[in-house]
Amino acid sequence: MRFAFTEDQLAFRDAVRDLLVRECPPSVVRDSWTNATGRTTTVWGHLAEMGVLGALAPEGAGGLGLSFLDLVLVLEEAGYAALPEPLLEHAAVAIPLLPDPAPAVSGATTVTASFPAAPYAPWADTAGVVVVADDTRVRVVARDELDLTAHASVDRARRLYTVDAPPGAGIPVSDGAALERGALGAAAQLIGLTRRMLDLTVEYVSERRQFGVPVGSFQAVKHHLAGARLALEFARPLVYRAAWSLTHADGDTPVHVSMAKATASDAAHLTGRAALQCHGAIGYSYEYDLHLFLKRAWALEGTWGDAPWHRARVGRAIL
Amino acid sequence: MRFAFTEDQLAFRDAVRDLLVRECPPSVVRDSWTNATGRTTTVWGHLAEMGVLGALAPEGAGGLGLSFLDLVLVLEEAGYAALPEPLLEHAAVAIPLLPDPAPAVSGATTVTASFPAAPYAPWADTAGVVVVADDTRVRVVARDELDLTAHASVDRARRLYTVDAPPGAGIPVSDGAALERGALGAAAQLIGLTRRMLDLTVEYVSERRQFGVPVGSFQAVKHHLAGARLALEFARPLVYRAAWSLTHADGDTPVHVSMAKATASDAAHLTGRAALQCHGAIGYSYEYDLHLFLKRAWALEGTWGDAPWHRARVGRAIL
Amino acid sequence: MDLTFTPPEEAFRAECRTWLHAHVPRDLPSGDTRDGFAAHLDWERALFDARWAVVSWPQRYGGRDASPMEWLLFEEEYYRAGGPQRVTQNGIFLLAPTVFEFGTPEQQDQILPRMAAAQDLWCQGWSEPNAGSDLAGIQSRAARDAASGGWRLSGQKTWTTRGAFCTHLFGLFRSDPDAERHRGLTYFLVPLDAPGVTVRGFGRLDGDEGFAEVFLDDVFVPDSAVLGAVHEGWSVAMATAGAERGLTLRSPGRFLAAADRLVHLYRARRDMADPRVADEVVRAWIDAEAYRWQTFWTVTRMTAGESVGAEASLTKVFWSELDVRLHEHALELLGADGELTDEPDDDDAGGAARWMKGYQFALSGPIYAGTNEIQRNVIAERVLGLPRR
Amino acid sequence: MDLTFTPPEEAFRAECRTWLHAHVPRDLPSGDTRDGFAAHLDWERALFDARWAVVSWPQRYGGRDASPMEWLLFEEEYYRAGGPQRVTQNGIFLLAPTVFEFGTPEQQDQILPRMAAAQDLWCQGWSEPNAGSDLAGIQSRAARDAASGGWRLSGQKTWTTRGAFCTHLFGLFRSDPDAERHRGLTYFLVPLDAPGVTVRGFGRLDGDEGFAEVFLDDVFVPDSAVLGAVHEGWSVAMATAGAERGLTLRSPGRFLAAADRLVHLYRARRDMADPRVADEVVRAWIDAEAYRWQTFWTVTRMTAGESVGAEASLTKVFWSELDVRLHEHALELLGADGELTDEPDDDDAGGAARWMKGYQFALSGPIYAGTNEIQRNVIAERVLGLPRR
Repeated sequence: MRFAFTEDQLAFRDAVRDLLVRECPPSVVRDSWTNATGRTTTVWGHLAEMGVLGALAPEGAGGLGLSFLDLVLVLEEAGYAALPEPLLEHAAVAIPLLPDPAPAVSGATTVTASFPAAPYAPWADTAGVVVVADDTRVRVVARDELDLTAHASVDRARRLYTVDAPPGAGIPVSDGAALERGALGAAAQLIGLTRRMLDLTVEYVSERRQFGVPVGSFQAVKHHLAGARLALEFARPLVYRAAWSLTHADGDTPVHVSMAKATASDAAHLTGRAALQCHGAIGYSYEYDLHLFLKRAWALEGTWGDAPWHRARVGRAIL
Repeated sequence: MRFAFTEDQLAFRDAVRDLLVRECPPSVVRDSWTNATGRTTTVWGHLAEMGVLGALAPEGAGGLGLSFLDLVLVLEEAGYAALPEPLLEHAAVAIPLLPDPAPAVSGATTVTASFPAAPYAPWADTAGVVVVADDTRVRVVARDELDLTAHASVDRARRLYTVDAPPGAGIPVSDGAALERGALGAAAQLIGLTRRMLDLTVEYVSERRQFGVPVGSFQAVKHHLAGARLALEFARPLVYRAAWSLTHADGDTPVHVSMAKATASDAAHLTGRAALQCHGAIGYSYEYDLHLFLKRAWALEGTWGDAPWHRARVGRAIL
Repeated sequence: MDLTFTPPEEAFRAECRTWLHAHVPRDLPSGDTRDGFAAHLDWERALFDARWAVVSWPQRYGGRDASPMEWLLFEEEYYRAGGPQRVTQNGIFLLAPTVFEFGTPEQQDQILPRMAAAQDLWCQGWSEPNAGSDLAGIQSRAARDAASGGWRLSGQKTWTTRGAFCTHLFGLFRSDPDAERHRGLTYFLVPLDAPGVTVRGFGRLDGDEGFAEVFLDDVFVPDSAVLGAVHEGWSVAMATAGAERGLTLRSPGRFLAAADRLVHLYRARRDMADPRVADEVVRAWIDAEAYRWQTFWTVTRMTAGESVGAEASLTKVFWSELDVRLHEHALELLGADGELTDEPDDDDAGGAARWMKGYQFALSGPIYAGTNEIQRNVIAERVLGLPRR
Repeated sequence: MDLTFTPPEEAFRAECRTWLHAHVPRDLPSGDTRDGFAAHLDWERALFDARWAVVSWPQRYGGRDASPMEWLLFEEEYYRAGGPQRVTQNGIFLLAPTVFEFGTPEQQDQILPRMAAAQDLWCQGWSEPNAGSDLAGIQSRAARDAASGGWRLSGQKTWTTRGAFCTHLFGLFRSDPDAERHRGLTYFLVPLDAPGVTVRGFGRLDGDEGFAEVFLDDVFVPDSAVLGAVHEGWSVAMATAGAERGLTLRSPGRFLAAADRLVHLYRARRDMADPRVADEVVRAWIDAEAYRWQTFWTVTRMTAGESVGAEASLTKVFWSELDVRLHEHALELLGADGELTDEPDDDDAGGAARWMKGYQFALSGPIYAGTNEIQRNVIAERVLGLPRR
């Protein structure tokens, strides 16, 4: 029993973290809310060069042949940055399903996904391929074979589409735990978002003064944020544990994934509430950055199965 | 619309409050935990003299011919004092069911009750008559016709018994909303217990000093008790409103009673947790009085239907 | 105790209901946008023309002399009919009670009818960049200009709700530069078209331009712009703050209507809903009922002459946190549809966009008008009597 | 990362499991009563004889030099087998780590073997009537008696767990009368049969005599009774306090076992259970798993040489509040049976009495070893770095 990441895994995370600090500050996220694509101009290419997009693809297909355990910390960092790109759908969900992953590995083609638990395919308009799953089968379908219907998300970077695929369209593929990868990837991003909202709030309440003292010196504020820190502390190991389970395909993967997604969703929700409340009116202002992360968290809490959905799945296994 | 009690109703409450302050201090409650009967030596007789036991009985039977609305504040005071007597079962539940209430009105006979939602008849060993209800019928049965099986309650004043009535025993009576009276009476007592635990705790944290200041000056303690005060504030009107509904038999009585019991149970539970936590180790000591009220609250939260049971009943009406 | 409504009360309710069902507009845009605000003004003026804008006010100001109980019935019917948020509420519910209590007859005659008619549109100038929760930290200044018979106002107000669309501002300014904290403040009434006033609207959480910064640069106002006594602005304002926390701003009607909409959403989605959610929906519905009956309880006491003081903090915490829970449970029921700000395809329940919009609005409740943390301090110290620090 | 157990770890687990399943006593009475305590001592001595009493200690003191990971496996198996609370835990888990760190070789040889064998039974003398949450408020005094080569202790300790049944007390006394708060305290080891010591047991919440007051009236102890440096008792004690909050006192095994019992209770009562409860049962079960994996995460870091400081406060808050919820949900499932301290008639699930007893015990968790309010302050100030007041 050794519950820790390897030096290589941490180095891979640090490289992506450095990239996102440089290329995806809040100003870039904010720009994606109003630009044409809802995406960044530079990050996708860098992620392709670093091998992140194809991390799960076999080396023979130009990928890194890595496991979800290698990718989970990267997804967490993408959450921390509120990266406005379909990294989860492309790198975590789709790549292992693609008959020919090469164009996706290189980033030439963007792949997104629509699953019953996550029906709105984000950024489908700028994707070349969509993984379309219903209750009976999973298909890989070229976007130009699909009818897309646009939907607006509270997170305006997320350009959502319902996809209508003709019966014969696309290539059927075997599921291969795609739902588990999607749910766990969302959980990892929620952990990153939780960390970010906590960091923003700790910084703010340490500086903001009211009644002649820092707001963060009030016990009520301390306890709000201590509660958020507690939720983070005990959600995070479940996410990493589920990533190990997914990587080694031990029998309990769905239970571990559901424990992770349910707990990460609750941690993000509680932290978002605490962050907004401790910021007061400043955090409630559109010009302040908190809401960029808050709304991404709201979106991910409800997709790939929300907390009650996943607890019900655990319940079916243990009760 | 006039949502207030009459002068007479308040005077009746005040008379009982004065009696209980004088005759049922915590020392008397504590004595009932270890004495032979689990009851007081003096209070029952005074309640009979004041007409409380027979409040709901017609004047022709020696009662006061009052309504539940006249009794609800008295039950609240009994809760405030943690009165160790079957006042709820006798005066609120049983009296309106008795073919001949006179012996119960005079206090010569004590009546208790066993219902599916409150199966353990308290103080049945010192009762002369037990109202025994199952899912199909309600019977008034003399205790000597019953097999009693003793059970121990965490509230050691409550001498609990399951009752086994021979098929032919007792006099069948029509239910008349007995369950509603029992549940609402328990809710009223829980309101009183909530007030008592809050009063005890406010007094304690205002005096107890740690770190050179009163414990009650810490914001965390203030917010625990503010939460309890909030729960009390919004539970209490539902209890009074349900008492009016029960008195005037408007159609929605079960919904109003269930709203009252669910909310009062939650208020008492939250207040008990806050009270114990704010007291610290002193409140956790058997020699301190808090637990006398805390354990009565635990018992009443779970009997006559706990909060989920009553919310489910409301749900069947509104969902 | 009599929990039935009197024949006059029932008649009043029936009159409200009939008119509202016939006239309440459907699907008004958000009142926190310029276009939406204009659309809301048409509705506000329709209310005024039918004398429903300010039912509890005296007839001479456009009201009906309605009792507090009748006002509650109006509110229940207003929201049951689907009436929109009142964009005039900060004037009607926050400033007007103060004008009735502290205003001169001239001020009352000048301000109240135009407010009721939505001719003058009032926004609140409390908060400043360094005076949010800590209202006493106000730094905006009022300098006496004896020669001109008035005052010169300078400073910055912010988080002013709908300030970019309003015509007037009421707020506190430090009139005694040597006084500190709660002392030496004066309550001023300021036309936003006065020379030296600059208003910049900015976005609330949902992106609508519902906030504004108001910059005042040596703005002259006459002595008649002072409400109440000079330097006594704090005590004057506290009456408003009490009204803001108390029942006048948040009558139960809105939450009863939201609870009913939540129940409808549950029915439409029950097949998909986790069983747990049913318990939470019922709990929220019960809490809305509890708020309703606690309000009738309070209004009965007020009608009997009792005054509501710090208890207003209980009300503010309860409604604001209930409002958040009502919307959280709706979003749980909506699941993956919850993030939408438009409607799902082949929607069965509808209102996805409305719930998310409402959620963002509800999240302001625990923050404004004194954060709930401060309200809980008030409950502990002034209702329970716990020692101050 | 490798979340499988190594063959040695699996072998260790198997050895624990085999022995424990064969030897764990059934239905021991409460260890907080005099008779129950005696019965528990038999069990403690059986554990010692088989070298399971202190597996993580060196062999020479009766341990097995078990790694922290092996210790966790022992704990899981101990509670899975239904092992009772350790009445020796305050010595083994709170005093012993301090003796290992600060004790002289002589003290270690004298104290540890007799502690492991349950010959000396140690209770904790921290709290005093005026020093509860505020441990630095200690008033008990230690006066130097140079002539006799020792110290004279006077004062009162209280809320001393199982003090009426123990043979020795460890605690802090004010050795420098001029020093205040955390300074000038010394950590003493006191035999309770020393002249001048009076012990009065009193009841905990459940009525069992699990608390004691310890009165010291000019009690002489030799210099060898000082643990660590004179006047340095606070820093010595904090090591113990850390251990108390940290994982040594509350390994996940107990909560995993309780969560499994809760699941069994749910299965037995599911027909009567409100659907909502299923979600709460699952949530609590998940939280027990979260605590388990957070512990493995922490132990891996400790094994790699990292030290756990203020993070121990996260652990203490989490396990203590999880323990309360586990029992609250069980009592919800028990409904009207919940108040029983014996078993219902024709009981299907059993354990009603055990759950209520356990609930009362669980309620002490958020209070002792530093209230959870204080722990949350520590999390905010020392983990998150928020400003102190």
